[in-house]
Amino acid sequence: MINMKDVYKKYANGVVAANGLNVKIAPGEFVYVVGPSGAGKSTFIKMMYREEKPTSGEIYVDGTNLVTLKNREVPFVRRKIGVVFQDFKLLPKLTVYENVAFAMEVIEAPSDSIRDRVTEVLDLVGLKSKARMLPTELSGGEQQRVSIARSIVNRPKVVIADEPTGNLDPETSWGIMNVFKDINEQLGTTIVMATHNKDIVNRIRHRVIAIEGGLIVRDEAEGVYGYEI
Amino acid sequence: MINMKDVYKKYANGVVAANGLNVKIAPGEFVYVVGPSGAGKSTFIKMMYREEKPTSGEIYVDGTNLVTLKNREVPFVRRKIGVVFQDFKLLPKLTVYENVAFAMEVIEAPSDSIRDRVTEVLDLVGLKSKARMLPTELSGGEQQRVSIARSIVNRPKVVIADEPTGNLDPETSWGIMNVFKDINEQLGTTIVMATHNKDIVNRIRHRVIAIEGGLIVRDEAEGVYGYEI
Amino acid sequence: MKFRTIRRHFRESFKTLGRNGWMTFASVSAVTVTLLLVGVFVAIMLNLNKVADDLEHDVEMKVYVELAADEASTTALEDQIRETPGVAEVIYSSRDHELEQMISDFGDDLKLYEQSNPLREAFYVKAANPQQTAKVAQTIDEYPNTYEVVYGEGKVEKLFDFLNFGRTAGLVLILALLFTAMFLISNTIRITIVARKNEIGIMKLVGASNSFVRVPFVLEGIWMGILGSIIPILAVVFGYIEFYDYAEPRLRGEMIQILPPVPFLYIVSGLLFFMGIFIGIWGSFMSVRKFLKV
Amino acid sequence: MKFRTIRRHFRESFKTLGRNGWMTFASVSAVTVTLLLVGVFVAIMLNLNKVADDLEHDVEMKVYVELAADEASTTALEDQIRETPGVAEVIYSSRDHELEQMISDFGDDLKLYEQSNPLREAFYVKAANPQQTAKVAQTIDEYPNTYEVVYGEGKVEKLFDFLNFGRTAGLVLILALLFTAMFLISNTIRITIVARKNEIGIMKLVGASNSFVRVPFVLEGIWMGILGSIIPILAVVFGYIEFYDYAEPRLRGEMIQILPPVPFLYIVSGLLFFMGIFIGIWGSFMSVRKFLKV
Ligand SMILES: Nc1ncnc2c1ncn2[C@@H]1O[C@H](COP(=O)(O)OP(=O)(O)OP(=O)(O)O)[C@@H](O)[C@H]1O
Ligand SMILES: Nc1ncnc2c1ncn2[C@@H]1O[C@H](COP(=O)(O)OP(=O)(O)OP(=O)(O)O)[C@@H](O)[C@H]1O
Ligand SMILES: [Mg+2]
Ligand SMILES: [Mg+2]
Repeated sequence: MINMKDVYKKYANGVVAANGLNVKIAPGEFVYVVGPSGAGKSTFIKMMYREEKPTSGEIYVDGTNLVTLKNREVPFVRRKIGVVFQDFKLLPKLTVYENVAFAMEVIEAPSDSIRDRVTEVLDLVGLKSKARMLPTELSGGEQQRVSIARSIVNRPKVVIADEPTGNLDPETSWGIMNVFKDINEQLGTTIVMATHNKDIVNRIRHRVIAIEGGLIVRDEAEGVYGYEI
Repeated sequence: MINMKDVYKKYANGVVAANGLNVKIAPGEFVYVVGPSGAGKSTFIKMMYREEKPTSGEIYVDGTNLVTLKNREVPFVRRKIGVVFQDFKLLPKLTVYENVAFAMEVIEAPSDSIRDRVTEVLDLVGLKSKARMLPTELSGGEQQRVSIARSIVNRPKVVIADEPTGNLDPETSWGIMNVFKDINEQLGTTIVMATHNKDIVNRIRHRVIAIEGGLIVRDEAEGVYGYEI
Repeated sequence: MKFRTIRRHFRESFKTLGRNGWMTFASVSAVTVTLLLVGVFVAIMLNLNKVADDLEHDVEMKVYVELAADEASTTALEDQIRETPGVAEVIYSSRDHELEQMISDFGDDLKLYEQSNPLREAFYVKAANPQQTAKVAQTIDEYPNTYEVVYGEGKVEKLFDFLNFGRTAGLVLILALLFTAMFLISNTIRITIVARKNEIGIMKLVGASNSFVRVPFVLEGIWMGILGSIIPILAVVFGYIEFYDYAEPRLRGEMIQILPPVPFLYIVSGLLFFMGIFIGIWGSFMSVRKFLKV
Repeated sequence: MKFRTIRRHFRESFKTLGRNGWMTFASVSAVTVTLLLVGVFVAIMLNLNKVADDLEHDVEMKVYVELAADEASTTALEDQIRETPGVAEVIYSSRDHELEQMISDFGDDLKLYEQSNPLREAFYVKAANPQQTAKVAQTIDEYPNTYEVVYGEGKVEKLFDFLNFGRTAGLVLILALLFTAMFLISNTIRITIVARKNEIGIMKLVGASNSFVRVPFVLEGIWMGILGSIIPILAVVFGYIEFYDYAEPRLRGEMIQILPPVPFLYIVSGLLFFMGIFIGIWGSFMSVRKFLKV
């Protein structure tokens, strides 16, 4: 599903955030991406939906070469991928409901299927009662859950989540993990999740990719968080 | 140091985020604020430096009544308090260095003491090498650490931190906790910290205030995170 | 693009207009104020142009008839002048009429000449194109029975120079003003869109195509253009009618006239309306484009 | 406020000007374009006002002297007219001179009157305040040896009406333009500041006082005002000198004159410069104020 070959990424300011990444992620896999702050996890993830372009190397998502992809084609790839952004990226002028619905309007889904599906996912993340609120009226964790709801609303082939539980209490986090588990197991959705949550990684075992200084330093099936204190 | 009496907070949209809070926090105390997502932790914290005004009730910080305080006087109270915001609140056009220095320029500190002190705190949070970067060029965790650096740079009487380790890996989180521990023990700084990090709360024992639905449901000295899964 | 998406874009554009409250107000009021300026100055300039035309058409030549000419040859001369290419108007002035004129200019003392009028008959002739007066005068001068043709040589050329300069200057000013207006409005729209640059980025990251992002912005631009042109149009229409009602009776019988409201006001209103819409579309389109590369 | 803080504010204001790149450019160019418009129209309006004055001062009356008056009483009349309050200029025209005039207006045929000139001596008189012409004419009419005073009654009043209307309209237009300019510029500045509303909020939350937040913004406003007035000032100064060099020789000896560049250009430049700064300060000050309540 996702295939990176020799991917380098040097930002304009000279920081090398990916220093030769080689990764293959099969359809239906569940992958944790771990590593210290500033290791390059988000960069790794951003390259998968072309928020960032690699300086060199090749990236394939569902068979499409993201590096040579024309700008016009980018939206179509992105529609296969649901993204939970580390900074949420909610549209500030739209309500919770509208934010989630937006992802469905983009793919020109019929109105009534939008209504049903949005209500459904908001319920899933426990925000049905806040559907009419604006993002500024939400707590940090609630905003994060809106971002999660939006990422799964279209039942994408891949969900990429950048620290989706960073602002959530453990209980809510487990709830979200169950949502991911369900779509992974029932719909066969590929899930890539950058996280600092040791508990989760150690208790729900999946493949773990550890990144440090832009390099993959560990890649274990059924791995653990590591970095014991 | 901080004293809340019968504090209610109803937001414009009707959400009641504080439903009668009564709390006394002594100078030099270290307090965790825990609770589920949307419980009212951030609201509780925002009222301490008057980002939000309570609908009714009284709030005293270092003897000043925040409710009757004139707008002109607010900055002077805020200068006694260092805040780590849940959403970082960095000035986007200023570099890391300038963001931290800003808090010192506000109190009209002399230039050379600014230079020394800013370098010192950036070192403390491990960002000395990123001093010249803009917030947009930082990873999530790095931005959070800039916010932390800014909150302690003036050696305030109180540090209020809203989920300061939400975007940090465990190792970096422990480093930050050490910084808080040091200023708490050595400078006698009062620390109020909202957190979802069970590990930290359970391993570095301090007073725990648990909030749910805008109410204090538990207030224990040397408490634990609770909410076991 | 599916029909429901088009409907969605319309809905969206109205919603954003409302939710951006302050920004919308700022843009619309920039459009309003600028178009008001354009409307007022276009109205003034078109009328000044009319005044220039009137002044120009006031230029005439005076053809003195030979004293020897009898009635028949005078009529023949009149016909000949009338048929001269480039002549628009010929007015006959008898010797008595000429004398009256002279008396009114130089005093009643001259009344004594009523008995033996020393003056000649004359024709006052206007050229179809006033700037051709000199040429026409030359032609007429050749005719038999023409004693002399005078038309204020020197002065008339200066007047034409002046009017031509004024007209060119007016055109340049109007074009400069239109350009300025376009610039100011699209500048304002652009800033409001820059402020929404992050939103555009988010939309793109969530999978929106360029046109999906752009269409609501362009629609918004259209609404802002329409909203912003209402007040200027009303102000120019009612203001001008008011002005016309005030000025027209006073100018009746004068050589300078102002433009009647119809079709003048239709033209100005149309200009303002389409300018508003055009700049709205153009400003939005160009500004959004910059931020679509996400 | 400590001196180092003042220095810091200056440094900060320059830095932000640079870092806000695009926004700064948008604001400065709005100031530039608007002031350019103001400059050009103020220059035009002041010159049109001058033209109106010139036209007004061209109004004169003609005083016919009694045929019976001998040289001494004519001189006495001239002196009396000169001493009449409100009289600015008196020019004597002999009978011969009058006749020449008549011949040039009504044809050479009148040359036969050179032998027995039927015309009167006359004085051409201008009132100090042209609008008082009628009153002055009445006074002079009473003098012994005055035969008649004519000044184009009716026509002159119409001219004054027209000029007064034009002057009032010009003043209204200039004021409207100034107001529009102020509005457009401060509108633009305001939008750029609204876009930085979050930044202002953050500054306040970190403990900045209102003045600490505001001063750099106001300084920025000043720099933008100054930057934005440079091009308009240069354009108006050089453009007007160019125009003056073109037009002045052509108008030499005419009744209509344009304003000499000095002190006119100092006034217009000063106006543009201070307008730029004033709006810069005012726009920033008012816009920031709105967001300080955090
Ligand atoms: N837009 C950018 N421009 C320049 N440098 C950047 C940019 N984004 C990230 N970086 C740098 O690249 C490095 C890796 O950043 P990245 O966001 O990938 O880290 P991360 O592993 O996600 O960290 P965290 O856990 O803190 O979110 C960091 O050192 C950061 O400073
Ligand atoms: N500005 C606001 N306007 C309206 N409602 C708000 C606002 N801020 C917060 N709320 C509501 O108040 C409740 C408490 O929010 P608060 O941010 O205090 O929660 P929290 O405990 O910090 O949650 P989290 O752990 O997710 O950050 C939430 O339900 C939220 O929807
Ligand atoms: Mg990251
Ligand atoms: Mg919170």
